[in-house]
Amino acid sequence: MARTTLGQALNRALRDALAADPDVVVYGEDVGPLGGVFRVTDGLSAEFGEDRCFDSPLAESGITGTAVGMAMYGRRPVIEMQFDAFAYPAFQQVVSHVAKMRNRTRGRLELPLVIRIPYGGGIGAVEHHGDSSEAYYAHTPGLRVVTPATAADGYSMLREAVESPDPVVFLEPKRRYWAAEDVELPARTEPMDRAVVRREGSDLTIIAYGPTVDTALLAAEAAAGEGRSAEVVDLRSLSPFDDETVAASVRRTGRAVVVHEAPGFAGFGAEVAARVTEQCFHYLEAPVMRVCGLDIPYPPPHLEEFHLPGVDRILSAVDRLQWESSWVPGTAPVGAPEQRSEVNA
Amino acid sequence: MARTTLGQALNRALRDALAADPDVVVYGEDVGPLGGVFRVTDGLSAEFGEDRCFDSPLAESGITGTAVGMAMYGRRPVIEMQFDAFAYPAFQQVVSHVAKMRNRTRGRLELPLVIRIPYGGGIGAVEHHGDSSEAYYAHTPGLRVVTPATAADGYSMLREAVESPDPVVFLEPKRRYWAAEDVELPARTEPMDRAVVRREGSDLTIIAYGPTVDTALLAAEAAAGEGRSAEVVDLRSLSPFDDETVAASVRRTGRAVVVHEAPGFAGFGAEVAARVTEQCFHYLEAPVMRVCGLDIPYPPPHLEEFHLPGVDRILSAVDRLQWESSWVPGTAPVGAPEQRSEVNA
Amino acid sequence: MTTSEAPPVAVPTVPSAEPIRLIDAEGRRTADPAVRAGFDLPGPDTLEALLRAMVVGRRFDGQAGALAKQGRLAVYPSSRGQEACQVGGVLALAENDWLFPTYRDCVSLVARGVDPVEVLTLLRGDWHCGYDPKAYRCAPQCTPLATNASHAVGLTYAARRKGADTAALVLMGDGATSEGDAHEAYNFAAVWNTPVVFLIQNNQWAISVPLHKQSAAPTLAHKAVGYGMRGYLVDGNDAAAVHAVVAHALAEARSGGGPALIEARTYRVEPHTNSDDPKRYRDDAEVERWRRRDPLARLEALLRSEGLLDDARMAGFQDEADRLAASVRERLSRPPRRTADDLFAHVYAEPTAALRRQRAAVREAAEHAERTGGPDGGR
Amino acid sequence: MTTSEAPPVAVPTVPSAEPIRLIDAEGRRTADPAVRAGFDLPGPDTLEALLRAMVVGRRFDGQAGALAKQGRLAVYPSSRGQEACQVGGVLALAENDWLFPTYRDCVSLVARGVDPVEVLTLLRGDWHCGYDPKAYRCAPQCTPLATNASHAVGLTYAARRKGADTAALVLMGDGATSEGDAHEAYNFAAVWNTPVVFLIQNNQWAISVPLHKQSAAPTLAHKAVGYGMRGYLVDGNDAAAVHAVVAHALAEARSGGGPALIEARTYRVEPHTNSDDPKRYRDDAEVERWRRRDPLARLEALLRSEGLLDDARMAGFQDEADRLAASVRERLSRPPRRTADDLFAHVYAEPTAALRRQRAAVREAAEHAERTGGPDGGR
Ligand SMILES: Cc1ncc(C[n+]2csc(CCOP(=O)(O)OP(=O)(O)O)c2C)c(N)n1
Ligand SMILES: Cc1ncc(C[n+]2csc(CCOP(=O)(O)OP(=O)(O)O)c2C)c(N)n1
Ligand SMILES: [Mg+2]
Ligand SMILES: [Mg+2]
Repeated sequence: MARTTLGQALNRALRDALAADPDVVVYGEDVGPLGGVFRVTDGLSAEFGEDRCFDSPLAESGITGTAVGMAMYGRRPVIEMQFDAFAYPAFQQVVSHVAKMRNRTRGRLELPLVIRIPYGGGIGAVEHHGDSSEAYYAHTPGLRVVTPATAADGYSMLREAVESPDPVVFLEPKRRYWAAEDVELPARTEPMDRAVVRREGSDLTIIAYGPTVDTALLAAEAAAGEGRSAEVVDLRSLSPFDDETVAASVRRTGRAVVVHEAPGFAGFGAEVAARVTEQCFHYLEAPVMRVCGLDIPYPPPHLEEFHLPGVDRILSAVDRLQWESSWVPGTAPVGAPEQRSEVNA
Repeated sequence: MARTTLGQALNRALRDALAADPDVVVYGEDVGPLGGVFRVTDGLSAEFGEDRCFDSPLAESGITGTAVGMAMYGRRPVIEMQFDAFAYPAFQQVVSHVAKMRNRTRGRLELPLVIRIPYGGGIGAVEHHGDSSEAYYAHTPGLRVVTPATAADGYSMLREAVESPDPVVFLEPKRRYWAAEDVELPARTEPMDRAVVRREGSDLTIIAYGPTVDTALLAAEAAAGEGRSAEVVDLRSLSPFDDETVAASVRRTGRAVVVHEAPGFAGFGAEVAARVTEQCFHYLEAPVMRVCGLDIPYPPPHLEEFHLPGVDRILSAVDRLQWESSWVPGTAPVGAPEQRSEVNA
Repeated sequence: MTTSEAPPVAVPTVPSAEPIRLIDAEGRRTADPAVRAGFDLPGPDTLEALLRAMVVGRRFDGQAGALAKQGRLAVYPSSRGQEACQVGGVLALAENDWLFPTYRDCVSLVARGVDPVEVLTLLRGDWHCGYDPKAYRCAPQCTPLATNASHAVGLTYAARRKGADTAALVLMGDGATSEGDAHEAYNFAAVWNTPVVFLIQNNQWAISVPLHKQSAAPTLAHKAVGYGMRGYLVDGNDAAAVHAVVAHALAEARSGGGPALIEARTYRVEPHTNSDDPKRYRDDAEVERWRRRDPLARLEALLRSEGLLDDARMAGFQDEADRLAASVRERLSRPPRRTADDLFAHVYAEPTAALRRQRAAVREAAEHAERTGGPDGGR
Repeated sequence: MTTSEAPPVAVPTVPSAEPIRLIDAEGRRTADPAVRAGFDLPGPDTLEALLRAMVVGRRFDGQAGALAKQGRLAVYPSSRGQEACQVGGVLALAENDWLFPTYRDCVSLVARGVDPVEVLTLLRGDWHCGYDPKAYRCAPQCTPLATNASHAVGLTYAARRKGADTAALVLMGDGATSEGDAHEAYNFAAVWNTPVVFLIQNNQWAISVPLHKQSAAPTLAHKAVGYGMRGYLVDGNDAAAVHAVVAHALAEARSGGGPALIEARTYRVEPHTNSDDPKRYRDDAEVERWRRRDPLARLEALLRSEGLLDDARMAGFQDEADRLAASVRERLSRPPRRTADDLFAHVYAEPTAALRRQRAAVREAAEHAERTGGPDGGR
């Protein structure tokens, strides 16, 4: 088994996708000779030529709009937004065209394109380089929004995203680019739209995705030390959402914590908490806790540690899951009104 | 008491704001001589001159960016995005500058500007004219996001928004522009960031905002006919969120339904359901139900009736609030796993 | 390995301040060669085809306007007065070329041969797009201004890479040129050298905003200079000139000459849409001046004075136009075909589990409504 | 009531293909009047001020680069080779004018008189902006490309309405001109006739993307034509020329002559930032060619040849530069001043209830971490 980083797995996925289908084209800012600022497209323009992997003018809306046009003609563009916050100029193209073209034309024009976005913080970069923008896309019908947490998923999910007939917003947890694991590529993992249980447990379920899956696993390890058995679910696909896997886990454990880096307010964790509660209400011993980024603009490097949900914050949320609640339905245990998840903690 | 529509109240608010403060400027597309496509700026350029209310070139990012610059110099720009979907080109300016400038400069540059956006459907308009984009803004720290449901609030909240030191995304429920009520202007209502109880009730709480408040009141009336006393809370401010008012109501009633037009998935209703559950868990007899728009692109006029949450859908959600549940904690009542709100109904 | 040095680019000539015109306002051939700018009047067959399509287009436009007034369309933005731009541009397209129209350009779609009822699907509120874009090589009518321009660039780029000589014609308004998306599309087209012709119908108004509040450029055609594109200013009420210049630009573009930007100077003689109130912002006098510059009358006069058109032929065009209008009336009197199920069918290639559940819920509600009288919509 | 007719606009002259130059590569006054394009060499005091600021700026830049290599800055994008643009532009500004710099333009801020340590606050990762924009009339360094250009338009528009004669200088790169926001800002400035000068530092590269993949225009200065703006092409390694042209454009703009777009042709001799690897995409030969066109050497040579500079004076500039570098080193060795509390202080004018709760939670966690050894961050 070879040690492979997420970045290498994504690079390999693009290489194999380019080789497998002549209609696949990869372009964006600096993805050509440079290989992308994170080197995810390293070597592709040299290997496949500047016709298949190339640098475009510096304009995200134009990059996305031209990808729409290429897809209309049967190509499968894979475009890169250099950083999360630099995808915002393309927002109109994504929301009003990428997401709607199939619906608008009743399936006559489909847009099999992939928008790759390195997202999230934790790499000590200045402002605009650490946003977690998944909620904006997840709330937009017509888009598939996925995010891999492992190298194997990075490869498999990106291949699947390129092959998908639907447009896919492919969110890459940038601080995990360099995380290595043993994996033999090419590898195909579970279908892109399924959540997976990364660690089994019986007392509570930690629901995470992308950059926070690893944090959740570390927290589960630590919780085990404190005698609590935490199951960890990696969502993988934010939209569509795999209710079956998530609900099955929470019904088993009766308690849940959802973890993400984006600000908690109106963040994706709210959807997770809401639908888990809807589906598991009578199994829940405590409200679903949200451990999220603070409700602030992404902080400067020296302070990002306070913003990013870490093991300690997950553990203290776990502690607040009312382990020995002795309450009668309809009445509040002492202090329950003050029971708050971190979001409005 | 004079009959006043929401549109007239907003127009009066802008007129009074322009008269009260020489730094207030109103501009955008067609807001000058035409008075805006909804006539909200009717007569303002004639009364205050084209220096105070004027038409700009047709570019939403430029409109927003110039407003940032004007605010940096001490002006209070009130800009109009002609329709919800046409604010998307300004998304980068809104998220990366409007929301962050105060934080970026530690309060040295504040941006007291108002972005008026007519939003929501129900007026029989073609695509891009019926989006409900509140979740995108509510998830963005640094913005205040408010939406009036009455003419009195339209006036009072818009005056307050213009006076606010923070940037305000002011969402105007376009299908309510022509709804008239008896109100004497100028009127000042509750502070912009407070929710208000529009109708008192004891059995359940219906939480709504903007265009769905009226629908919620109609549903409450109908529910009364069926012997159920529904309290109706009008959120008014989506961000920041008035936890006190909402939680107090739900703790009293023990059941809640949240209603909005936007697609339910990762919509603002998820935040409402999640935080209500966090704060009222032990008071809840049933999971918070969400009655929302379908998870689809906004439909064409002939089909929008199926998308918009109406009285019937609210009532059937109310029916699903487990009125005679007889369950033991930790075990599921028959069919409970199938218990779903409309969002994943 | 590369250096930053660019391949030498020719400085594009600045477009003439006087629009290219082949037929003058009185319907005579333009005498001044400077005004013809080296373009020849198209042949008789083309001229006749242009007139025919404009006659049919105008009749269609009037019919659609009437249906809108009757409330049988949700809204209708008229093409009236701009037929020379839309017909002249579309008839210059080859079979496999693509058209990228806006909400304003129904007449261009009719001229392209799209079923007129399918053209009106959007504005009727039946669905977002009624026709099959691939069957007609016509993109859906675009409402978000200037956003389809980059689609045309991408489509033609892809076509070239696949060995096709497909070109594209993008229709956009004067106001749309202010959008960032217009700029990005022009630049991508020029840098990628894609065969796209951007035809700006400068009808002087963006709803209520006059051109001088929109741009300080000498002409909109001058925008071409900053992209290294060819730029042309043409009389937008002269169908012959529009056709000649667009045909030339398309041919150049196809043979690798790069994209072009054409400003066709015309006028929106009707309100922005049937729900607009132009009295609030513009003088009737100006409208009247432009009504007298009618593009149909101009071409008809030329054809008649050159003996290329007689009453019988003209009557034939009118008959064809009336028949089309009648069939549009008749077919639009039938109820819309779409049902609630359609809402869920094409959000994704396959409806998701959540969408299947929502579809079932809506069906149930609809059936329930059947029994109890109509869904309540947003009330 | 209005009509669409625009007030007559003069067709702007197309910029020269040859950059305006006042000092040639060898440090001699430019002889050819065509190349001087009517501009005069600034006076001795200005020339000396330019050299002094460039010497100080380069030393600062080198020091910042060294700190970045040591990991004491999060990242540093060097201004090296572009000092003539940044210093020439900034020294042309009046006291009350505003500067709108990017991440690339630290030297421009030092030249503007901003505390060098406050300039580095962003790149050190201490906070997003270290200086008081109003105190220095310098907007925060902008990272989202071209997005601050419209801020400058709005600010100067507001200033004019308030009777001030404030003008603004916007610094942007060649790559940034491709963004829609650049287009919208140029157009708003021209239509509103606001006193903004857009100075494009064309350093030939946008990270790894060479200019010819960015634009097909003959020169970037040609972009001015499409907005009805004045456009100038200037030698970006000639501080005298940049200063003269920017000063002229600012004066014109202030007196109602409208905005201007200036392309300063220069070169990024360093990597994009310290974390870039230019070997992957460009030839060293090209870099070497440009290093030999050093803007400091050029101005120094002129001043010496004209007897306006001696070794003592030059040594004085160097001392000043060294002292500044030393103080930057020393002050940056102190720990950052910001604490977790700062995160919540300026999200809104008043922290919301939710933010106060989150602040309390973070404080608590921090204290707990104190006791148990460091918050765990994202681990
Ligand atoms: C991005 C965007 N902003 C605003 C609108 C609203 N709108 C529709 S048409 C129009 C005016 C367009 O003027 P122009 O481009 O000249 O086209 P015309 O209607 O005159 O043909 C506006 C502002 C829109 N459709 N898209
Ligand atoms: C909207 C946006 N997209 C992408 C980026 C990422 N980025 C940072 S610098 C840069 C290159 C900019 O080149 P140029 O404008 O020529 O400025 P230079 O760095 O050469 O001074 C890119 C693509 C960004 N900062 N903003
Ligand atoms: Mg127009
Ligand atoms: Mg550059």
